[in-house]
Amino acid sequence: MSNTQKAAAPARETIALDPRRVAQDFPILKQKIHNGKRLVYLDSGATSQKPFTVIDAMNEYYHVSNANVHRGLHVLAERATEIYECARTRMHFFINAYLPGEIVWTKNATEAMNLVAHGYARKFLKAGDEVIVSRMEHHANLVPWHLLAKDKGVVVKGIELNADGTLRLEELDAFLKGGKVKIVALTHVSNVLGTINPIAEIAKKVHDAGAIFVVDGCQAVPHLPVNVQTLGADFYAFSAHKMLGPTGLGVLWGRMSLLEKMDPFLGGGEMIEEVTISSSTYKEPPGRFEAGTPPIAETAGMTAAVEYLMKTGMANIRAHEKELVSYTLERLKSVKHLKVFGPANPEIRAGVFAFEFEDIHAHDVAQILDGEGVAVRAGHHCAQPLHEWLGSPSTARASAYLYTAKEDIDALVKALETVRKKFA
Amino acid sequence: MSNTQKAAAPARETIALDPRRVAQDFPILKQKIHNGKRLVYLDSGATSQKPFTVIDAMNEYYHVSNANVHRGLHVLAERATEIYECARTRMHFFINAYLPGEIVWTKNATEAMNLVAHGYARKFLKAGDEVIVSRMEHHANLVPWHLLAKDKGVVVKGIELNADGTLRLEELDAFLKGGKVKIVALTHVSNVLGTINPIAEIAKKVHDAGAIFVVDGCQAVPHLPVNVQTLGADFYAFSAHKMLGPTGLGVLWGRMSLLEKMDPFLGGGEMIEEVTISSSTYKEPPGRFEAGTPPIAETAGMTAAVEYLMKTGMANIRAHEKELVSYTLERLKSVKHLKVFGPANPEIRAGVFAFEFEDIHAHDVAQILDGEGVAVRAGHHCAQPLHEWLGSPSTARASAYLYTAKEDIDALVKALETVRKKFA
Amino acid sequence: MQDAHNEEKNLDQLYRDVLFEHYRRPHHKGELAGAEIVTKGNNPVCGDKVTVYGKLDAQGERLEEVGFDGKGCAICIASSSMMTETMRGKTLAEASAASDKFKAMMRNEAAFEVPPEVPDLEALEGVKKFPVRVKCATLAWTTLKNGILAYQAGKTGGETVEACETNTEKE
Amino acid sequence: MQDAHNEEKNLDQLYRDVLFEHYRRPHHKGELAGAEIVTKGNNPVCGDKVTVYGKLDAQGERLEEVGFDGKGCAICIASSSMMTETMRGKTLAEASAASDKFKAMMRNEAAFEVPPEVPDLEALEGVKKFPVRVKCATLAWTTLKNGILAYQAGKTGGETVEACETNTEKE
Ligand SMILES: Cc1ncc(COP(=O)(O)O)c(C=O)c1O
Ligand SMILES: Cc1ncc(COP(=O)(O)O)c(C=O)c1O
Ligand code: FES
Ligand code: FES
Repeated sequence: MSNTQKAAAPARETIALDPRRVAQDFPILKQKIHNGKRLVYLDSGATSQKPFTVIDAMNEYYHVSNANVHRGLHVLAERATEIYECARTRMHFFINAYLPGEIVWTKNATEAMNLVAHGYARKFLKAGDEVIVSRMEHHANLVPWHLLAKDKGVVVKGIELNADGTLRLEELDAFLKGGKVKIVALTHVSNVLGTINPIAEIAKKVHDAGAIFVVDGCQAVPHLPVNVQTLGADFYAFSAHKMLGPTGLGVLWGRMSLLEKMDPFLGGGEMIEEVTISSSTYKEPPGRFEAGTPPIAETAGMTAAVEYLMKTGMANIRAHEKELVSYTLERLKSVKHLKVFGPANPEIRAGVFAFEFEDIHAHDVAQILDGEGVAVRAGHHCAQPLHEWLGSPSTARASAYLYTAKEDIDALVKALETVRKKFA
Repeated sequence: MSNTQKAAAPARETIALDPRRVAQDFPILKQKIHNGKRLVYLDSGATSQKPFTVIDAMNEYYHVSNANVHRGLHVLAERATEIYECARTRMHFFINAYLPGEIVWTKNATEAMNLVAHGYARKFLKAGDEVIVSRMEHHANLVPWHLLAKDKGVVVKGIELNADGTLRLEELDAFLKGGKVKIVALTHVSNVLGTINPIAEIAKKVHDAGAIFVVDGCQAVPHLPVNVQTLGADFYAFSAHKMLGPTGLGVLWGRMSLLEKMDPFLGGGEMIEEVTISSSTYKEPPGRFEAGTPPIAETAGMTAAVEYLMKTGMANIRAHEKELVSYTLERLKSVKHLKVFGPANPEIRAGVFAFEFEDIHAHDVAQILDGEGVAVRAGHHCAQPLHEWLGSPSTARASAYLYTAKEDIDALVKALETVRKKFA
Repeated sequence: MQDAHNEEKNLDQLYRDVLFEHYRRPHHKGELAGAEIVTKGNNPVCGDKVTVYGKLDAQGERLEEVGFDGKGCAICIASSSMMTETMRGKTLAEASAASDKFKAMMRNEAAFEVPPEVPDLEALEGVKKFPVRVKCATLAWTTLKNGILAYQAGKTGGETVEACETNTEKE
Repeated sequence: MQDAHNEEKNLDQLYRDVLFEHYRRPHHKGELAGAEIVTKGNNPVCGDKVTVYGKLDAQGERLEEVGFDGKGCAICIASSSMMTETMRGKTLAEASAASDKFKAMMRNEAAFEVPPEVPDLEALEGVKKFPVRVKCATLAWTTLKNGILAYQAGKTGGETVEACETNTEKE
């Protein structure tokens, strides 16, 4: 079978997504909080809620199939191994990887990024080599490179932003011209500004300069159709918990040719070929990177999450969120003294809205919104360099997903008026 | 409050544990397999089954409380953070750690061991320094040291075994006398031989020699009362999934004074104090070691597991398993041509039984046992150096837990007779 | 259970009128020229920073003036303001003890007692029910204590110490 | 669903009488002196190792004798035995192709066809239903192929190549 034909679920753009119907599939969204208020969950950028099918799949795993994977001959071990490896196959179809073996299961996206920094960069980069990041990165795509810089003398440089919150790509060009860049590591979608970066275009630049392109896909895979073959990056990292899946599971996708060259990160069971008392040899990928008992029940949940997303259609989800971006930006304009960050063009923006009142602290805003039943997050959202640029140590952030309806945005706007009143 | 007073649940040795009643709490054990055969699960050494309360706690987490932890002000974030941090407090009581902050959540025991090797040993050991392991170690307590040896020139040496499968402690004495030993890393209980090592006694030797003592507690915490204060080791690692808890969660306990000196392992969100575009400073333990979104639902399950174990009483569990050791060793004697490994004395043996027929391969044995409904594991059990010593690349292993009854052992013995017949 | 727990606490207990008064018109806010104690404190949860100033009497024993500056949430600013009222006139030892006591009270490790000289402090009791906000309330208090320790260790003048509350539970 | 799936497969399909015959009295077992092809194969799942031997005709094109040695489970030993029967008399190219074909059959990537000259091979079809055991059956076959490749690359004589089946799925 040709790899390029393994498309994700057929795009059903014609069937509009009804978020209130979708929300029926998410038990947590049915609850009342604070004396009977409806829960308006606008914190999906931090973690998504889970549909029944995902929760039930993990339940069923523990009721019927629980065992350790690999090397087991009994019926439960076989079931568990099948669940674990089928989830890998499913995931490879979902992001259109070339091979199932290119999917490495990690504990979260952060471990996935560290795996690249440790297993690849630590091995192949030397003092003076450059790693390019950007002003809008999450700490998960900064700190691993800082650790590397400290240990190996690698130099970390950042691309700054245009006023609208997009990358200054001309700076990337200039860095690449310098000839020392070995790795470019950027986020696909900003978790604060919502900016969708032009990954395919950047991949071309990076490869023309002979460098490796690492993409943080945490805020992209849950919200956009992602096809790693057409995006053209070399590594792509994301977390299950932000895409309807469970906590405790992440993914590193990497080209097999690169994974094969990488050193293991964690040492232990299941990742070795042979061990004597004083030395070891390692398995091929992905086994080499999956030391110890992996998150097995979690992969059962992940499969159910991928099925839910494919059934709904990633194109539908993106269409819904794009519409929500237009609606939300428009509605937030009506709130006095509120500054909303990030691009105004819905084409290059995901459903993430960081905002601030000039004179009211983000934590006070979030606290009062919570009192009204509206859950948003306040803080630096693990993006301190970006907040330095925004000129504010913290912002409040509302973030949407497939179950977010216009009514939820209306509730946000109403609650923001309450904040203004309290602080008047 | 004085730390030494924080005892675990009161030992109720008087109330004998009835494994068949206990088994009622484990839904998976009620199923029939292979055309109506009762499932006889004798693979708890690989992973334990989970009681309803554990499965339900995770279910409830996703139905009611799911959110990302830390930095969240809304009601769900607060619930999730409380669940996550209370699990830490609960765990610190369970193993009698000095402080809740000494409990570092990892993805499994393997990551916990790697964290010590990477964060502590890589920082403080230099070429020529010695790390002492033993012939009976699991790969999780070998490969991290091999990786270190390769990178830093540290020397890994192994303690050999007496014929009965106990440690040759005189070899440890000799190594320590050499004056180069910086770390001793041993398992508390062997996952193949069942040997219970005298940890407190060894801790004294190690400390007298000025070295650090790392203990792999994977097969001990689920089965024995473990009190890290009286054991006296410096680091103690184990996994949730072997002690009624979920997959995807492990624990590193370490003395705060040592944790404070350690470098972070993974870089990312939640573990930093402050990040600029080119550098970062780190949080205090345990936050420093918990980068990214942690396994949150899993800690909800862990709390329920610890509650189940405390309610049952670790001393009762140990008493039950000790009785089972006597019974099983006696019963297995009746099977012709069967060799059973490990100590004969139940006082120093846990409920793990590796065995082999001289002329029948372990995988064939396990396969046929499975056909009879009896789930055992075959292979090297991630202990290749031990199997080299046993003279056999693989063994079959039956392992018991609190739900294992004498009837299960009888079923094993009966099925072993079937194996003999088939291969007659 | 969780809902009952949540019902008990109420935003009005957090955002009391007295608190808003201190937030809108904080006492002793702004740089305090000539202070012997000048210490920065950083709340890692939100990234907010305050600077705390202490001016000593001639003997170097008693805080004659206490001030603060910085940005923070309403709770932080109001609590900083009340801190300056509480600390003024105390000896260094008394001020250290008052900082410890306040922290213990906010963490529910000591009974909540309002000193008669600063009745407004009562307005902070509600913060106890919102664990994530406790650091907001304690920031300035911990920072002053760190400043005093630094001063006693001989680090006088413009020297600053980073006062970081961490998420490590101390028994 | 899972139970139905399990009921379909039956231990008797795995441990067929023919298989036991080959296990108890394997064909061409033991070191083959003077073999040009000598290759070790290692099954990482269980740690079992077999050595495969090939003796060539004068032209160095055809396998005149094929043998094996080593320890393994019943399936591994029986399959190794049948492998020697299958490969004897084949050219190196034919033997390589036969190895590939057997692997594809065992992995359900090709229809299961029994070569008329080795009818016993039919006894291995049942192994397909036990995925963990497939490597047991393919070990000797893959090892021979690796030996042929090494021989063709000029590594004649006692040279050995490690043939490791990995758990990476190849499309
Ligand atoms: C003694 C021992 N150490 C370490 C491990 C590794 O534990 P995990 O796979 O959960 O990381 C195990 C279990 O497989 C074990 O039995
Ligand atoms: C853009 C981005 N990168 C990385 C991460 C880290 O993901 P995790 O915490 O699941 O490792 C997040 C989420 O917090 C994110 O939004
Ligand atoms: S939110 Fe920063 S001090 Fe309160
Ligand atoms: S179990 Fe080792 S080859 Fe079959």
